[in-house]
Amino acid sequence: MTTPALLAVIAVCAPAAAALLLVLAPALRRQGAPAAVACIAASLASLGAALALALGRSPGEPAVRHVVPWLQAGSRTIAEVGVHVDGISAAMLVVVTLVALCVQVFSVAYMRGEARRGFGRYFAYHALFLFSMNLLVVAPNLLQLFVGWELVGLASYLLIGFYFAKPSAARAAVKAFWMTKLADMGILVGLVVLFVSTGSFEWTATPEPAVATAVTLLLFLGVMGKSAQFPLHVWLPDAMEGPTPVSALLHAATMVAAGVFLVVRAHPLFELAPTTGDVMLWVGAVTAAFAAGLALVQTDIKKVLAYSTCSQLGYMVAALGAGSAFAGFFHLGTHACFKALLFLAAGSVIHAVHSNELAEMGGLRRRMPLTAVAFGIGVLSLAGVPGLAGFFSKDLILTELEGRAGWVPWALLLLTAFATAFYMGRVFVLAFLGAPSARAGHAHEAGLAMTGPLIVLAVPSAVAGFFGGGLAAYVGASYEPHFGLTPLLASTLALAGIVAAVLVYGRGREVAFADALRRLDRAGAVDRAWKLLYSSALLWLSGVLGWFDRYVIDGLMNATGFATLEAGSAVRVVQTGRVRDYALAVVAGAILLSLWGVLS
Amino acid sequence: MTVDIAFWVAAAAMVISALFVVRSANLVHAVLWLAVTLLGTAVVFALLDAPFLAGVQVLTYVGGVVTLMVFGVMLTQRHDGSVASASNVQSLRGAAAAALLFTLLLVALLRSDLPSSAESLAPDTAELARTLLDEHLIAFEVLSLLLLAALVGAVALARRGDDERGASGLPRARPRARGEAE
Amino acid sequence: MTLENCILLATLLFAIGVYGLLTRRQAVAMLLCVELMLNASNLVFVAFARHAGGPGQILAMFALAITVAEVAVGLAIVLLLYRRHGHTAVDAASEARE
Amino acid sequence: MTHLLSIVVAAPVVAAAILLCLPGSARVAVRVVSLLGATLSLAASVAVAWAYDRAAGGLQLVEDYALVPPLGIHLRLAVDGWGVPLLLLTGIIVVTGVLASWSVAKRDKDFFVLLLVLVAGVFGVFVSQDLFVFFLFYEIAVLPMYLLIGIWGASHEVPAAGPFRFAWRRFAVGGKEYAAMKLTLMLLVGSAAILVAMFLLWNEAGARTFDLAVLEGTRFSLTTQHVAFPLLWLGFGSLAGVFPFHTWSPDGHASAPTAVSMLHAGVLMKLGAFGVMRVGMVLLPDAAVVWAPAVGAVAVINILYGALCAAGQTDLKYIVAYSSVSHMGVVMLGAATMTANGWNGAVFQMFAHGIMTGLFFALVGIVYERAHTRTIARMGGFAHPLPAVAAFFTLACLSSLGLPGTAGFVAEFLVFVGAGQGAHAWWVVPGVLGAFVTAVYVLRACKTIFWGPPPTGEFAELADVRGTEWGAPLVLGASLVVFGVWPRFLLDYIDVASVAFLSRFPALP
Repeated sequence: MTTPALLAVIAVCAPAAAALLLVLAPALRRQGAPAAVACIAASLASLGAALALALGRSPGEPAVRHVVPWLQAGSRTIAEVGVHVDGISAAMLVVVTLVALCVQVFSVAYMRGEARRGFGRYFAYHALFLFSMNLLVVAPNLLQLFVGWELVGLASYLLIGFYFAKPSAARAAVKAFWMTKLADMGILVGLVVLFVSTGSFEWTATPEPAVATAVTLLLFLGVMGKSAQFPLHVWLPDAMEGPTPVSALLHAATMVAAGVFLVVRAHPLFELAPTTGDVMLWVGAVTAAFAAGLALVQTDIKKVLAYSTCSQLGYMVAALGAGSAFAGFFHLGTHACFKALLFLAAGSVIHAVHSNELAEMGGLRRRMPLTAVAFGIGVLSLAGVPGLAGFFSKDLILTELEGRAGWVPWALLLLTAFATAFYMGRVFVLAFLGAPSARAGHAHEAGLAMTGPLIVLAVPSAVAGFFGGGLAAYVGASYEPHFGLTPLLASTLALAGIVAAVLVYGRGREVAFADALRRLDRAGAVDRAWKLLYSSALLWLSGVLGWFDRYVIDGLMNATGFATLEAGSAVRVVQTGRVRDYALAVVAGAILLSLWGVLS
Repeated sequence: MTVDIAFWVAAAAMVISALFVVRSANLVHAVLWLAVTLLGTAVVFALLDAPFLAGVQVLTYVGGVVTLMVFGVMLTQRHDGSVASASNVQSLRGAAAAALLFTLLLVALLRSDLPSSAESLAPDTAELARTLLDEHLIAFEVLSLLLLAALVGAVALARRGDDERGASGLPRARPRARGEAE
Repeated sequence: MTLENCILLATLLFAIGVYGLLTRRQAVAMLLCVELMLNASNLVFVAFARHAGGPGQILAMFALAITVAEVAVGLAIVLLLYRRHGHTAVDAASEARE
Repeated sequence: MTHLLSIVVAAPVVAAAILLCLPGSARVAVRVVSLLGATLSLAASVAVAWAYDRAAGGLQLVEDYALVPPLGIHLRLAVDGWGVPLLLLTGIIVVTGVLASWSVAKRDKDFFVLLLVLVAGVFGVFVSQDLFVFFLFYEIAVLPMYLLIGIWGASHEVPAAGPFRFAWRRFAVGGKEYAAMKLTLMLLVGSAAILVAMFLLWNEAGARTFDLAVLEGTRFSLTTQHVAFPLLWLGFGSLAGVFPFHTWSPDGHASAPTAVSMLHAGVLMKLGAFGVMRVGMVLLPDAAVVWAPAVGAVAVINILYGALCAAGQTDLKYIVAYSSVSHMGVVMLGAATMTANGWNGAVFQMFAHGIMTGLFFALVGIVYERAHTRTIARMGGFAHPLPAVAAFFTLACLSSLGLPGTAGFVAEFLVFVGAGQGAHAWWVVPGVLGAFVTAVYVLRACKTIFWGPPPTGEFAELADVRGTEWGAPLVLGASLVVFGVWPRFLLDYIDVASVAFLSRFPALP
């Protein structure tokens, strides 16, 4: 095993060991603190390995692969497991482990109020998540990615449902699992189709174009679920029931981006299927615009961020649909940093004011200056203000979309860029500017465990964009920031959005179309449609079938038994119980038999 | 020729005694008449080159079964010595059935082309023993199981009424079946 | 002493047995008639063994053994019947129904 | 010549015989002896797995005792690649089942005796290579169930309704006696079909032997095959819960005591699928190919129908029972694919589902013993007092819905791959859809029972898993994960047999 492979294995196995330890030693877990130590130590080891791996690689180096047979029957190997280290996985590994470590350190402070048992359980889940995510990132083939994919889904389910005593959290967890599982059926079928046509799950598999289209469409179905694309996005806003750090890590920075990562990873396959690209382009654009619209009217700070995540994932998917894997991947990386930053900052606020509602905040910039600055950097970066990370990656995407599909997706995303700046400006104004609310008056900055990660994440959120060229070279793509019309338009719109938000909300006003959007949000048409499908179609069908099975299928069996018993009663009359009658019957039988013998 | 005469004599004795078996009002007499029929059968067996079976017939039937029957009759007769009279209410129906069956079998007999061999094809005793314990071993073993089961069953059945009898040893006026209580 | 004669004799005995079975009322008497019929069939077995070969004698032997078993169980039932009812007239007994 | 297989089969019998000699009042001794017998079987099964040469394949550890020479009936014990995982499964389920029955109070000695006899029958089926003895063991495995459910079961009300409500006049639908009778009758009808087919084959083979190896060497005429295959399919299939002969399963499993449900859903249903594959398909390849579309189509119905029915249930045991119907559909689907992957998946699914459903029933038993209800709507927040039960239940749910890392995923995935490779690739879609519906109902059940505010009132003081109750969750839960992470261990055994059997299908890849 080569050093890079070994490092990758360490990155995967360290959290796995922590998770295993915490599962097998319940006593340790229940103490709480040791669980956090184990989990964070494992994440540190993972981050160290990931950094060593990433820095040890020079750009353009060929991929390092180390696999062992996993699903093997006799001499036939169906699938292997192992590590596949190239620029993409190394870079992704660094992003994932870095954000994870920040979030975990943040969590130590954020979850302090939790009971010991819950505290330990929380970190056990985190270790499980990091293991699964790393497994997904270093996957040498589609099957291992799917394994990691499902396991992060499990971690997401467990973490959303962390406050399982709350019925809303329980519902949200189950809903998230169902929606992603529904989408994952696509991946499962896609895997089977891919294997049947090419005999492997390798990234390099090249099926015929028709098969490739089918496989990629099926895979994209899974991506839509995991990366919360319209109309499968409904679980993501609900997922905010989980603890805020969890939202930062899973439902903003890493897990939901796994769908994007899948497409980046399987890019050779997706290149064979232009049709899928078109579908992705439209789905991404529509998701971005739709979610941005809904983000405008949310009153819950986490919901704003959740819809924003949806919207940004839409950007990435659109970029992938346009055929630019690098643009998507670049935005994935920058988005991971600034969205994690935003969520953690929001977590810090929520921790301080004990509420998610924007109305309960306000004027926090004085009481929590550091958080305000961090959140501000995140807002500006997300809005795409020139010079910050989000600007570069978003503009790359918009540039890639130029001229695609009659400029419509381009226009949609440009509009979304304005909306993004506007709703993020609104959040910042409502939370940090203006007069403090009753609760916000007593808020104060938390300790280093919470502010430290904010500082760590704020740095890349601000400056990551300048490393775009380096990243491109590192993953084997090319990227040259250019300043044409699109970036100019986008940055103008971004600035305009923020200014507009300050102007509108700074004076306590509301935009004219907010009511319309609010109605749309309340109506929750997509959510309703799914609910209808669930309760009116699935549950109704299951109720009907349950009745049918009990009273028709089983009823038929009962009827058979009934008929047998009745027939028995009917025939019983001949049983007189008198020996002579039986004897006569025997003799009559003998006579009949001999008659038959004589006559035949 | 002697064999034929012996056969006809035995046959006549058997038929007559059989008629007494079914007609005799006294059960003890009927059993004794049955013994005569069985003895006749033994004679016919011997004439049919089955000496071993003839011996078995005498031993088990005449010696065993008839004795058993006599015991059975004595145990179940009324203590005052009177004999339950055999009713002939349905004798017409019985006679008709018997006659019909007999006629049918007779017709079948007459219409059949039966084999007849001058010299005996019957196995000798040694051969009989070998076939019994070789070719028919399973049936033999199963039969022994049946006998055991019959033995146990007979004992169980016969003992079953014990606890229902009164102190006098006589049946109760209205005995209750054990099965009903359970 | 041909096969025909033997079978004729057996048939006659069997018919007599059937007649008795259908007319006698006491259980023991019915048993006696069954004995007659079994005996008749044994006769046929042995006669066939003499004239046509085959396992007739073996079958007769098995039939003998089964007869013995039958008598044993039959008499036990008769005894039980007597203890229950005080007589052995079968017409009065109809427990077999339940 | 080793005697490992004899030990596997005889250990429960000997333990049962010892139990018969013990006084019924020796409660601890009864349990210890049962546990020892079961453990010995499991240990011997492990030894069998150890001794079996995976590279060589074929029948190994052969033992041959002539039982009835004139009819060619031999007690011929041997194990093939399919037998090893199923022996392990049975061993694991038995040991944990005995542990889960520790608290049986009523006539406990009789209970354990019957349980052990049943287990001996199951072991016997997996290792006998003589069709007659195979059938004999099959019956031994099926019959004690009647008493076990009839005596130790639980009843519930099923209101009369539907077009056949007149039948309620004759029997109390939902009662334990009803469930036991229905189960036994339906399985016996199946047995009758098997018996007919068996003698058909015996007759045509003409070798006066029931030896499976000899019968395998016979290429039966097409007519015989086409008569015998449906008989075997429906006969064994009735035990495997094949639609529409599955209705004994929900009532039977719901009425049965914990260990019996574990054994029945975990192991006995596998006997049926094993019979269809090992006897039906392997002996009658030509008919199997022709009938495969029907088998697969019915399997697909099983998967979706079972899953949807499960989603509509309110009684926890019914949910698990219907999920068994659904998962056995996956087994039959794998069998119908006639591909190595499909067959591997089918046998692996037998193992995975056996463990998983055993875990389910063990946990349901634990919950029922405390809450005295199985209606999930009445439960809620049980994760607060019963965290361990909740954790293991979640694990079982995850395996049930085919989460990677659990044995259920490996099995379902192999079946789907096999289906994709087979003649009817569209089977994959309903199969996958079934897995989704499974996710819907298991997670909903999990949520309803365990999540929510802490229970109050009668459920406030429930005690978590304790003492011997730990046995089943720990062993079964660990098995689910271990074999899900490391499937190769079992797949090597299964594959060697699948490939060998498939070589009897010349027309197929």
